[in-house]
Amino acid sequence: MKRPSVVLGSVLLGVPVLIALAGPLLAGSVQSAAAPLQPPGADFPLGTDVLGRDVLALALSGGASIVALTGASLLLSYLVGVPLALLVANRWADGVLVRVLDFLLALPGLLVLMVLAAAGWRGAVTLALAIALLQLPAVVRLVRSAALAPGCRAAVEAMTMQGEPWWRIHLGYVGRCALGPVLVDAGTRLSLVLYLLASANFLGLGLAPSASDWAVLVERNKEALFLQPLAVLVPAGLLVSLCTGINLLLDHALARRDEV
Amino acid sequence: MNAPLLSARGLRAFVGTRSLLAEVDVELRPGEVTAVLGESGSGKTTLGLALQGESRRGVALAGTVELRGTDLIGVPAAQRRAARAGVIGYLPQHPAAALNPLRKVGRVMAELARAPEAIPEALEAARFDAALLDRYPHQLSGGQQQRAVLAQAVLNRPDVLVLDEPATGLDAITKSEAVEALSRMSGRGTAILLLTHDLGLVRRTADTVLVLHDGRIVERGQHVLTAPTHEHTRALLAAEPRPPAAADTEPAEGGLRASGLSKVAKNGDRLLDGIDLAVPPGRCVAVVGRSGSGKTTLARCLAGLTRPSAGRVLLDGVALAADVRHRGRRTQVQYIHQDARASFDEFRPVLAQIARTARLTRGVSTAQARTEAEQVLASVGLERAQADRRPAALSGGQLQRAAVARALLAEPAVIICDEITTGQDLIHRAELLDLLAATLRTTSAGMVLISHDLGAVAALADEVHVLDAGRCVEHAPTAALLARPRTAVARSLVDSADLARGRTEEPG
Amino acid sequence: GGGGAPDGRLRAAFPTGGAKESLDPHTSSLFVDQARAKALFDTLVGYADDMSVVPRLAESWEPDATGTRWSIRLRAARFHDNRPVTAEDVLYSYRRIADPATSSPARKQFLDVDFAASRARSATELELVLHAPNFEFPSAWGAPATEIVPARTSDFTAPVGSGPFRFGSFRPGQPAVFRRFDGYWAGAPALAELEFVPVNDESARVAALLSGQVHYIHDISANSAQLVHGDGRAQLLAAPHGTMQAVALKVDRAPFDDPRLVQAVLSGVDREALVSVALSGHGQVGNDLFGKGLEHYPPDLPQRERDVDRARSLVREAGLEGLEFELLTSSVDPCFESASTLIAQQLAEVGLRVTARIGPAETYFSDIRTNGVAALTRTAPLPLTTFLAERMRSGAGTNNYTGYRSPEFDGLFHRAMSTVDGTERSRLLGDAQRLAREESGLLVWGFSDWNVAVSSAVSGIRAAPPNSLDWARFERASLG
Amino acid sequence: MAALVLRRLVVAALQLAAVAVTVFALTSLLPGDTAVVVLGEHATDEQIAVLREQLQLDRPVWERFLDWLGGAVRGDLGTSLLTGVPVTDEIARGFATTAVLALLALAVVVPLAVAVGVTTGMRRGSRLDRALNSAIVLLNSVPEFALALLLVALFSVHLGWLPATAAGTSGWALLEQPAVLVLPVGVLVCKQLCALARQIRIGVAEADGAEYALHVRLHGLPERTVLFRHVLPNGLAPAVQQLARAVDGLLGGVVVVEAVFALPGMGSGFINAVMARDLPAVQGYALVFAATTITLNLAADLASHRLVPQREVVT
Ligand SMILES: Nc1ncnc2c1ncn2[C@@H]1O[C@H](COP(=O)(O)OP(=O)(O)OP(=O)(O)O)[C@@H](O)[C@H]1O
Ligand SMILES: Nc1ncnc2c1ncn2[C@@H]1O[C@H](COP(=O)(O)OP(=O)(O)OP(=O)(O)O)[C@@H](O)[C@H]1O
Ligand SMILES: [Mg+2]
Ligand SMILES: [Mg+2]
Repeated sequence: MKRPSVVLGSVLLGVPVLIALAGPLLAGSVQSAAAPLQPPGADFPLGTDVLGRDVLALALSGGASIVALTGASLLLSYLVGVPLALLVANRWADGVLVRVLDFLLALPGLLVLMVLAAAGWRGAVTLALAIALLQLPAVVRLVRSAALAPGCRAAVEAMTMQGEPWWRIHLGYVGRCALGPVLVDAGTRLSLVLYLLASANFLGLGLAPSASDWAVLVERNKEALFLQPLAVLVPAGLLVSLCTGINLLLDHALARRDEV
Repeated sequence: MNAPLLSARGLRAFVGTRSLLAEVDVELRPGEVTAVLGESGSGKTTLGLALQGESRRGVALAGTVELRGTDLIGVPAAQRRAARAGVIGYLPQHPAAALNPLRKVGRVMAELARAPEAIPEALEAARFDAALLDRYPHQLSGGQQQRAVLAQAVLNRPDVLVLDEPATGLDAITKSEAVEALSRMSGRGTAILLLTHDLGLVRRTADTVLVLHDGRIVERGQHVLTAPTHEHTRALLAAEPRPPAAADTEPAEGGLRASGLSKVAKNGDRLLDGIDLAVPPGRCVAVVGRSGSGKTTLARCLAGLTRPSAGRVLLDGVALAADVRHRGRRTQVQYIHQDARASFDEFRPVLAQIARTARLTRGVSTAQARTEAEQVLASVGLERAQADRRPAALSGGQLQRAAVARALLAEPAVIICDEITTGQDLIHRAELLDLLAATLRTTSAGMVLISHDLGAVAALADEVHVLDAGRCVEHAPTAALLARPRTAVARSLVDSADLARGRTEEPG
Repeated sequence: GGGGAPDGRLRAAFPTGGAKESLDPHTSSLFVDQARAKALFDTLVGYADDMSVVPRLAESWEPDATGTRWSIRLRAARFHDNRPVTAEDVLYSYRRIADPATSSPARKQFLDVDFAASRARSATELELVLHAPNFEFPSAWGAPATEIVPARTSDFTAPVGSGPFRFGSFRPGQPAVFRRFDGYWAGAPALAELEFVPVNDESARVAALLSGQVHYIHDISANSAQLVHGDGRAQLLAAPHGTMQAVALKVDRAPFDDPRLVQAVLSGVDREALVSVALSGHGQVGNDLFGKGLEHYPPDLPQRERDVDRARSLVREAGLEGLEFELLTSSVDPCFESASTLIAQQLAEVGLRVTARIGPAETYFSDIRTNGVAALTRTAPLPLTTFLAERMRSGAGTNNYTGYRSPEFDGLFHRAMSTVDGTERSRLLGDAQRLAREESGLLVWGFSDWNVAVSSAVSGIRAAPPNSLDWARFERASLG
Repeated sequence: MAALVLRRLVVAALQLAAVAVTVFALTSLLPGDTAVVVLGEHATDEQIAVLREQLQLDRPVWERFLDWLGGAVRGDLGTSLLTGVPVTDEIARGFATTAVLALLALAVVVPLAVAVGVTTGMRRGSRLDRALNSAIVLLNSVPEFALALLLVALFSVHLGWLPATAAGTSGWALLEQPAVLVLPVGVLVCKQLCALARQIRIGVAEADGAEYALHVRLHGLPERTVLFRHVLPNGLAPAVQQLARAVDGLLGGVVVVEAVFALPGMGSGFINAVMARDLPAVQGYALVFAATTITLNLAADLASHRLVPQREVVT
């Protein structure tokens, strides 16, 4: 459908991804070497951040880890959540699992992250797991609700009588029917997770607060928003571009699917 | 002769380079009933839609369709819909899909009605029970859904009515009543286009008949039924089910047995009440009854798709779980849905879906499964090229046959057919019945045949159960029942059926 | 925006503790509590900018020769209900502060007071008796949370004090409104009303000031200070010698029990760079001692400069090349995280592998007492003797973040406090500090400016360090 | 029906109990306690010990939990360690502020999301769709604080049209100063709009192609009716869940907005309680949040099922 959205989406997604991948090769030192919050100039084309680091170098080197970490958490929560929701959705609808997930949803996520930090589980892997777990209940609920109507179709009955394993029916057919809402959810959850990861850094979890990650940079340079806007706007812009690009491409993919 | 209300010239429909309709000219005149006959897949539904300027996804239209001075094909969708709103009433072939699952039918009816008084009149014309207005579509039987949509179609007294297989869900009694209603409407000046296989219906209502073959009109006029000239027309009118296979063997032991099946709906209605039924291997048991009498509910209980409130189902003496998902071998009892289209996965090609049966039941390789599927499909008259399309690109009758093929491929112990001949022309109907008869003979499968088509019942069934309001009111060998129905329901069903006349009456 | 204040009400925005606030001056711990207490109450003495004492309610005082018996004469001042401020009120207040049940942060200032022996000699004269000689005792009377309340006061929902403003309205977590007290002993304030507005977020305070919603904002970071500075609608009041910024190296445990490593770290840190980056230049370079610019600070100390070679060779000498340790930090102070990052980076050049570890802000200062080997710390200005007594002395207990214990230091300090002669006392304190500078493990890398900002409509407020008399003194302010 | 409700109530009670136990355990796992936090930077060991005893922090955790539980069962959530005020009072205070914000934000965001979702869903792939979609995704992915600060900078500091902060106003009194609420509600709307509108969009787009929609259109039903009665409800189940999450998020307190606009709501209340290790208060907030979440989930489930009436056949 309509090429402009693909072009726009690809550009918006492509720029940050390209920077994330190739940036680290081009980036200069991300040590603090100069006065903080310098405006753009000859030495520092994008100025310096609150730690006196080169914003350009930071922007170039800070994509990979945040993109990987966000991708990992999101992927994990959907890889677990979608099957869980589809396989549970029409079987024990009021079952134990859903109640357990509701309980998880009712737990304050902040507290969980703080305890993790305090207990010394601070690694990136823990963080990705924790964030995926915190997203899980919402993902399951959404997928479950999207799967309700398709799960009642005669096609499901027919496949059941064919002897198709139930998990295959639900993962395959019902899942496909529910794909739209799921992808849309993933698209919007992306930015949620991005900033959740960043704020977790400031609880002492995951990446170091001095890391050059885009999301961390945004948080780190918060107070400099008006003094050296580029220190916030450049990384934030890359993140926004990433999110917008992904969402536009998802839209396009979904529209394509419906057309065939 | 009065001026046509709607006239189509050079109407063409195509998918890519494939032509579904070629150079069709049709005129619909006030007070005239035009019937379109044609074998399954000949393009009737495509024509019905095209005459309203609509088409299924992927299908392109060309030519002109003029309705009160507007060319429905040349104008944008919004304008087209404005032009035809209230002027054309349409009953699609699959009425279930036309009903919003979230809305009670009465509510929608009220929305659509230009004047509230129109509703009772439309309900009367469509023979739709006003008590059902407060129901969601899924709470209606197949026939009731069809009549609900029919009622919507006639609601605002449209000038033109396009009815795609209007009689499929109707029992014989209701059908005769509907025929009268149609006649009344055409008497009032409505132009009616009937797209149907039902010769009885055509005979009783049509003023003029078109015969469609491969998207072309091969013959038209008032003479078609009486003196067909085209050989295809003749073939179409002449096909006959074979005489019933004599049930000379003693019924074998075992088979499917249901006892005391009852079902109470969530709203408290009794849909089934203490049904007992036995289907010995190799035997065919027919279930007949008026629309809404509980036939589908019974079939679904047997198949484990609806959980009965009481009673149980045994297969070869072993109790089957109430839920098919908990049954040991889920393929043992196959149910062919009344709405065949809804029973297919809309995303995958039909062939692939059908082949899964063989793969799953017998563990054959994917390629082997495809070959087997192609064979069965061929035996119901579906080519590979057709079956390789997604369900949306197949005609109603084609899908019905595909569903039968899917069930047969499972080599089940019991096969339950819910109105499988409604979408078929006589040729395909005969083919289908032959295939089922052969299955009964060659395998030990038992069969439950649900049908309003007493001809089919006569051709296949060994015995017949007559349902009325969820109870089995009569139960007798087929011949006995058709010859000497004992209860009033059975009698009126048999009497109204144009069993003898509709199908076998010789031209002339 | 809110615009000026036609009613002569000055609105001051402070971060507050939410619902946990009260107007009890003796339990005040936050700056907003102190500021409100300052408006409602008064203390016997106040601190000048260098933390030397200046008279307030106490007109004059003198110790006996042993430094254990202090006579104080009060000035004529009245509470808001028109009762005079008497010696009984002072004794009541100090007893209340010293009572463990009150849980006052100022309690430690009065631990040495023998209340049984202390007494009121007349309505305006009292005598305080100490268990041990202390010639710096008057400092205690000006510490935060030592306000004088009318005798027998225990309910502070609508408190009566002798300060420049009288109570108007207040509910915890919500604004407090105070009114001018015409009978104030130092002359009635110019303002008709004073309102304390709770705004916890720093950026919100700045926005509130710049948009004219409030006239005074407390405590802003160096970066916000820069922002305010560039805006014509507001005026930045930056007090130098604000807060000490330091790293506490725990000398009572490995690896910093090795003095060579301590020296290596002291030499390895670039204080100039830290001030210019972590404080954005809004501060002064430290010299590993608290209290630069305060009374008793040793004069003529050479500035410790970065010496990477010396540091490296010390590390090598100690055989600790490539040593890894964690530097505890948190978001308690806006400069901590930048500072820890920078220090880690600087020490890497010396051959030490330092990782900054963020801890929870709310329990940070209690955590670093026991945990870890190195931590960032800070201290607002207070009298130097108080600092040395509470943070360096062996008996100081938990507030000694570096675990420094030195009989020599203790002896010098004790002698100083028992010395009548001010110059000699200063000299002894100077010696003690020189000693501590080398051994205590406290690396003072800078002093951050103390920033508040006022709207340009406000006059009569000057920049002053926290805890000093002039900080948050609204009675001299007026709205132009 | 009554049995179902009863069962859900029992389950909800169990869930709340589980939340209570877990939150208590988690909070006790955090380093430090109220005594340390209250006394702050300059506390001595002795002071801490005294306060600990006063607050009964020296008793074992499980004992304190049982005490608390005993009270909670009787509807008494205890008193805050930090303030000595009953926890219910403390929560009620923040709740008013949060409720005002949440209700206003919802009152704006729901119709807006429907409007945007329907508009874009019906014109999938059009230029308008692209523009609106990019805009809402962009608003969603801009950091919340940046959005808030930029709005404040523009509308308060620069133009002076709107107050920058609530500056001391809180609770229901906020309603008397609507100007104060414009920016915070605006930020909340921007953040919540995307997920909701996009779920509605995809639902509408998918239902719009359905045959029943075509059918009623062929009948000439006005487009508005088609949209709101036939198309919209059919894609709504996921959007309803999303709405539940949005309401949950808004009622759970919106920390950034509360901070930037100096609005003391549930979000900052809870954070303060956690920071202060104020166990009774933390428990109180957690219970209120959990009850909200569970209630919303129940409501969303009921709505979802209402939106799929054909489900009754399957069970
Ligand atoms: N979920 C339901 N709730 C209430 N009533 C229902 C429900 N499903 C079906 N019914 C009613 O049960 C009766 C039997 O329905 P069923 O589908 O079995 O009829 P049928 O005999 O197959 O009719 P048809 O020939 O029209 O297909 C009908 O009157 C129908 O309205
Ligand atoms: N999208 C499509 N792509 C390719 N072929 C199509 C498509 N849609 C329909 N067809 C084919 O067009 C032919 C006509 O279909 P149509 O539904 O009009 O038949 P019909 O006469 O109504 O048949 P039936 O009586 O079985 O309902 C069928 O052979 C069908 O397979
Ligand atoms: Mg058809
Ligand atoms: Mg039926």
